[in-house]
Amino acid sequence: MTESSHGHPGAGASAADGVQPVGATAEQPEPRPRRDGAAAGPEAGGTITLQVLRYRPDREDAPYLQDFEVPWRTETSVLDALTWVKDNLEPSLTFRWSCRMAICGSCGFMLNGEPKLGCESFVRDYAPGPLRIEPLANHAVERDLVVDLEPFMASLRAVQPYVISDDRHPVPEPGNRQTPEQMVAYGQYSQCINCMLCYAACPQVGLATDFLGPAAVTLAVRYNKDSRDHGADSRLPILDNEGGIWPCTFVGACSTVCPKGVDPAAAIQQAKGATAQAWAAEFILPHRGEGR
Amino acid sequence: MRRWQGRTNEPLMWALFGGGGMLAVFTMPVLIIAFGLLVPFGGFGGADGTYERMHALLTHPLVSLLVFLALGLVLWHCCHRTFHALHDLKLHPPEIVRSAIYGIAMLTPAIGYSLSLAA
Amino acid sequence: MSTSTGARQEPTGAGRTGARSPGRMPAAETHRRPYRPTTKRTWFLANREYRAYALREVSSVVVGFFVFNLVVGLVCLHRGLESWQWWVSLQTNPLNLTLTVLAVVMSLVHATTWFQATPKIIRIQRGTRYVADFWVVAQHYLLLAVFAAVVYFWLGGL
Amino acid sequence: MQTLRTDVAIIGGGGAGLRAAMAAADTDPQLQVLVISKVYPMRSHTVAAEGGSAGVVGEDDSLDRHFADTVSGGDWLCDQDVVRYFVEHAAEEMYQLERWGCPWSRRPNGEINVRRFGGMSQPRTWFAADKTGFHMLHTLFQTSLKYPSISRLDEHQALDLVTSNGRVAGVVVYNQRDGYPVFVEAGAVVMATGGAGRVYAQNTNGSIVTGDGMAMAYRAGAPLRDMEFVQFHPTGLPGSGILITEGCRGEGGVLLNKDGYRYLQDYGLGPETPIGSPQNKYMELGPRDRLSQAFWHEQQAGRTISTPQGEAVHLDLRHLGRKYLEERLPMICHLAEQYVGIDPARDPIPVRPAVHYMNGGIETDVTTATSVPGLFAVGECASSGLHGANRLGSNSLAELVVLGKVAGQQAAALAAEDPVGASSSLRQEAQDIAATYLVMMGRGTEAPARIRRELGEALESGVGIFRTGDDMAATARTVRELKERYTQVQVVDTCPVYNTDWASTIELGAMLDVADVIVHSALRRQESRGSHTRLDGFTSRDDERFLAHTRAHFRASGVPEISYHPVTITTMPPAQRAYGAAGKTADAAAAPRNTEDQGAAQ
Ligand SMILES: Cc1cc2nc3c(=O)[nH]c(=O)nc-3n(C[C@H](O)[C@H](O)[C@H](O)COP(=O)(O)OP(=O)(O)OC[C@H]3O[C@@H](n4cnc5c(N)ncnc54)[C@H](O)[C@@H]3O)c2cc1C
Ligand code: SF4
Ligand code: F3S
Ligand code: FES
Repeated sequence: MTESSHGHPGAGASAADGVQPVGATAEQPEPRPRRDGAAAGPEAGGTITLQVLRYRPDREDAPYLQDFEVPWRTETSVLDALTWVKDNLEPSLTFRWSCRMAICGSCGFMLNGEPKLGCESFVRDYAPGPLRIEPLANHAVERDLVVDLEPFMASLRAVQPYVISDDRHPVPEPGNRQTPEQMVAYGQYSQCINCMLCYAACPQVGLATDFLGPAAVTLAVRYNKDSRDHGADSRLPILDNEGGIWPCTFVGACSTVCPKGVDPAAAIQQAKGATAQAWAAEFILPHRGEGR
Repeated sequence: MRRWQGRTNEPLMWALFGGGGMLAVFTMPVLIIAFGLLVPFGGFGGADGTYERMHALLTHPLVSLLVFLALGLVLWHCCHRTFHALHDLKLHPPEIVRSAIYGIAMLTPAIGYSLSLAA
Repeated sequence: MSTSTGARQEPTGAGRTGARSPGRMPAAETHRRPYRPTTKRTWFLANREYRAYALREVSSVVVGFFVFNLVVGLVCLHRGLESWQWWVSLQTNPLNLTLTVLAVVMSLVHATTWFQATPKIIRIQRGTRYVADFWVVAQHYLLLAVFAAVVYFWLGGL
Repeated sequence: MQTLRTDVAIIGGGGAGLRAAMAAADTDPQLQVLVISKVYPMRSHTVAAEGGSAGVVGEDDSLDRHFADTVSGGDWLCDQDVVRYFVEHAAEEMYQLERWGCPWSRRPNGEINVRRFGGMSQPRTWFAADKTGFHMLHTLFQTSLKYPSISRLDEHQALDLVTSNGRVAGVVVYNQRDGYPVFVEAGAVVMATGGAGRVYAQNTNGSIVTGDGMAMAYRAGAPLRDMEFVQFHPTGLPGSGILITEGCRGEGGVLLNKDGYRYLQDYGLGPETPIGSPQNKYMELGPRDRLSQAFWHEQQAGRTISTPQGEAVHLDLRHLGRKYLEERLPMICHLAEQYVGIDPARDPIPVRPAVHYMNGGIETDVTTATSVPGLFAVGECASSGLHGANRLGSNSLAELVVLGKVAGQQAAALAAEDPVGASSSLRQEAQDIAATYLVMMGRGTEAPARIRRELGEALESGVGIFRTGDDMAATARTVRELKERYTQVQVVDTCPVYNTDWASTIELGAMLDVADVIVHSALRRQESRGSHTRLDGFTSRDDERFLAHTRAHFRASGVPEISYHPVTITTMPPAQRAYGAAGKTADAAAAPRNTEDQGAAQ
């Protein structure tokens, strides 16, 4: 597999049946709304070199960077640019995306080494380039920009992310009352879109393979702090665990990169505090929590 | 105390770490400037002057105990971070190293206090 | 494409009677060959934020050394004036002094990073808003100032 | 080929699929329930829904009103038995979500808060700030993890249904992660694959909304119903189509043309309501089809604003103030800032209509059963009869859970009483199906991206907001031609894992089938009703000939077979559909059984 030059990618698969993908002469990317109104800057544009990490498990033993020359305009997002490459230059380039409005959490990539949502990052901010696009750090790479999410899905399930009620707190019919004040207690932590940027940012995720990780812990805290939930005791053994919250050393990068302002770093430190309190409570009342 | 697979004593370690940190940030900058710079360079008069004032208060066994405990707590905080820093360096130290590091935090004030009592 | 292998898999779950752990179905065969990048030992130099973190952690070590120094000083204090004078003069030793200056800087790093971080743990809710971080941090600085004043007046003999 | 056996297979992990899964598991905990989704469930497009979900609560509202709003909103093409069932169970399902932890927005005393929505005569839209779909989906997904009997096949793309003697017996799926096909044998299959908005060039939908399930059911013999009714949302961002929720107008946002004039008053939606006091069913709170049509007229008259991405009008939220905007519409503020560089507290947002929702879909009855035994359908891929010719905002999310629950229960009941046994002939059939798709890898000459682009443009021009026979016929020809080219479609990629080149080409196949049905259904409907509006002589509703559902049957070769069947009308006979001042009089005349509370209607 030769590394292809600008505008001449994809020597591999397509060569087999003699068909080359459309070259760099192909259409401009789909237009997007430009910055407009008061915040409008000058209409910009040009071309940029994307250096995209390629890894196909059936072909390569190790990843490499492939260059693509891509036209852009003010409103071209990084996701648009990748889609343009897929449609016009290299159909085998693989990445996840769906909503293109920063809510489904599919399109996390490392952009010049920083975890970002592709649909919410704009090429204009990386011009004149080159822009390096790699799969999220601290994840196994399945193919190109697609990473393995199964470990996260396991963590997600492990933290019991659902309302747990108990005999002493029957669920009222038809529903609970919850004041806006009570909602604030967990509201921020319920905004997570599972985009995994925080996992890519957190060095401890890379160092401790069994760390639950920022988003999963945050979800546990989200339910623990919900006035309708009574499951904190049940979640304690998952959090207060070698691979639970303790690998976190409060680096704080998770919160810096979070595109939704969730602040997982805060959630984890609060979980540590709550866990220490639970520990102390059990120390004083050794039978607390048993038999439930 | 409930037990479960994977449970650690980390809540205690962390609580002490947090307590020590809290104490450290309010006191250490002041203590370092005061005892590392001002006292030696005569900011509060000669060494005998400071000796007078400090000796009067700090040699009381109870006060002395509290002070050593406080210093121990701060040291705990520092050792806790040192231990985790080893982990950050991808050195995954064996139990013995861990015991040694936290041991420093416990033994230093203990030895200090016994020596003081002996003095 | 060698996707469909001849080997016919027996059903994993047996429907109504079959008990199987929930979650994702087990993979029977796979073409996966994930590439697993590893974290470099020097990861903490990679960006500003990591470097700041590393500095914060190192600052504790330096502060720890000074605590050690203080313990020695305290013992000397107990042992009498002469010992104390020895310890005080030890502080002016160039090596010790260098360490002290470093400790001053590091203790400030240590304190300020801690102050920045505490509002994350201590969240004071008032109605539907949180008390601004500023107030929590300000409170911390106030406490630091109070302690400084106490020590100053005590050592100054006032 | 790997074969998995399950009792209930649910294709789709969006709101509808997850609700169905939980209902099936609740109905009979002994049953194995399997949720198959081509993306991780929390990526499903339900996540993008912003505004809210309808359910009658409180003294001032009544089920009859919700019923009447829905039926008139759907221009009387709704099956009224379904509407009745729906309105009676909507609030109950909203409360169910509440008990599962959905963070519904509240009043200061802790009770549920509701907002106004277009076409609804009362505030009855439950909302979770402006991320209602996000919170509903995550609540459903997270709660589903509680059930030991629910398993999932994430990132598994369903290819086709497998039938045995006319009964659905399973589905062939492709495991993207591991890279091989799987035959899922099931006692009952629930289709919950969502809409097909991606067939149009400008749409509010995510990349996965490609009508796969509609096409699969259609090919398996289930008719697609009322597919000509494609809803345009009046307020998408020009270019990207990203949705600016109707909730903005519910909160008091106004639409202005280039002269700063609230043009809706010229289109039967007036009189102008004072800024800051929106009124249900007036002006900006009229139904979506009317608002989109008004835009079209303004554009024809040259009164729209030119932006580099095409014509637009202004959605003005400035009078709401920054604090209120940040509390009620935080995501909108963020989207506007990110994607058009607008601060809604300071500048109006440029918006234009974009395809949003498929009112039609796989035909089902009130039990969500399709006409193919063993197959159920629910959610946007289905045509339950609820939405008629035009869906009201916030009825769709509610439908997902109300009918999702029904689908789960029905499928569980069927799977329990009539389990289909495995047979080797079925497995062979499954293997053959898989093979027809797998051979596509590494073959062909026609670039799929180009076909996709041309398809989107063809639909925009032929079956857009306004339609004429000529344009529709031209689009029908284009679609045919694209289908022809698709037989030579090129898939460059041959890698077995995460082959998105191949997967999206299969989706394109589904889009072509769905588009074909849309155009042919539209061509035959010689009237204007709801979101199907013609300019060529058929400009009004024709209840004589077309108070009927369009039904499209698959034919292996040639165009879809179109037929009609009657609409179920129970208590609310067809009347004139009117909004604004005219609506007030019309409502009083038309509404069923609820005369006692008409006085407070507006
Ligand atoms: C931007 C936007 C805003 C909206 N706002 C509102 C609102 O405020 N109120 C309201 O009532 N409605 C709203 N709607 C409409 C409503 O959100 C959708 O109709 C509804 O969410 C559809 O849900 P669903 O479960 O049917 O499908 P989806 O959520 O789209 O889920 C489809 C599922 O099927 C799976 N799938 C599809 N094809 C395959 C295949 N081949 N193989 C395997 N799996 C497959 C997908 O992976 C996915 O899990 C909005 C829609 C949009 C686009
Ligand atoms: S916490 Fe933030 S960064 Fe992490 S997964 Fe959730 S939304 Fe993404
Ligand atoms: S970056 Fe990692 S170490 Fe903790 S604070 Fe965030 S999880
Ligand atoms: S595509 Fe959904 S978050 Fe970017």
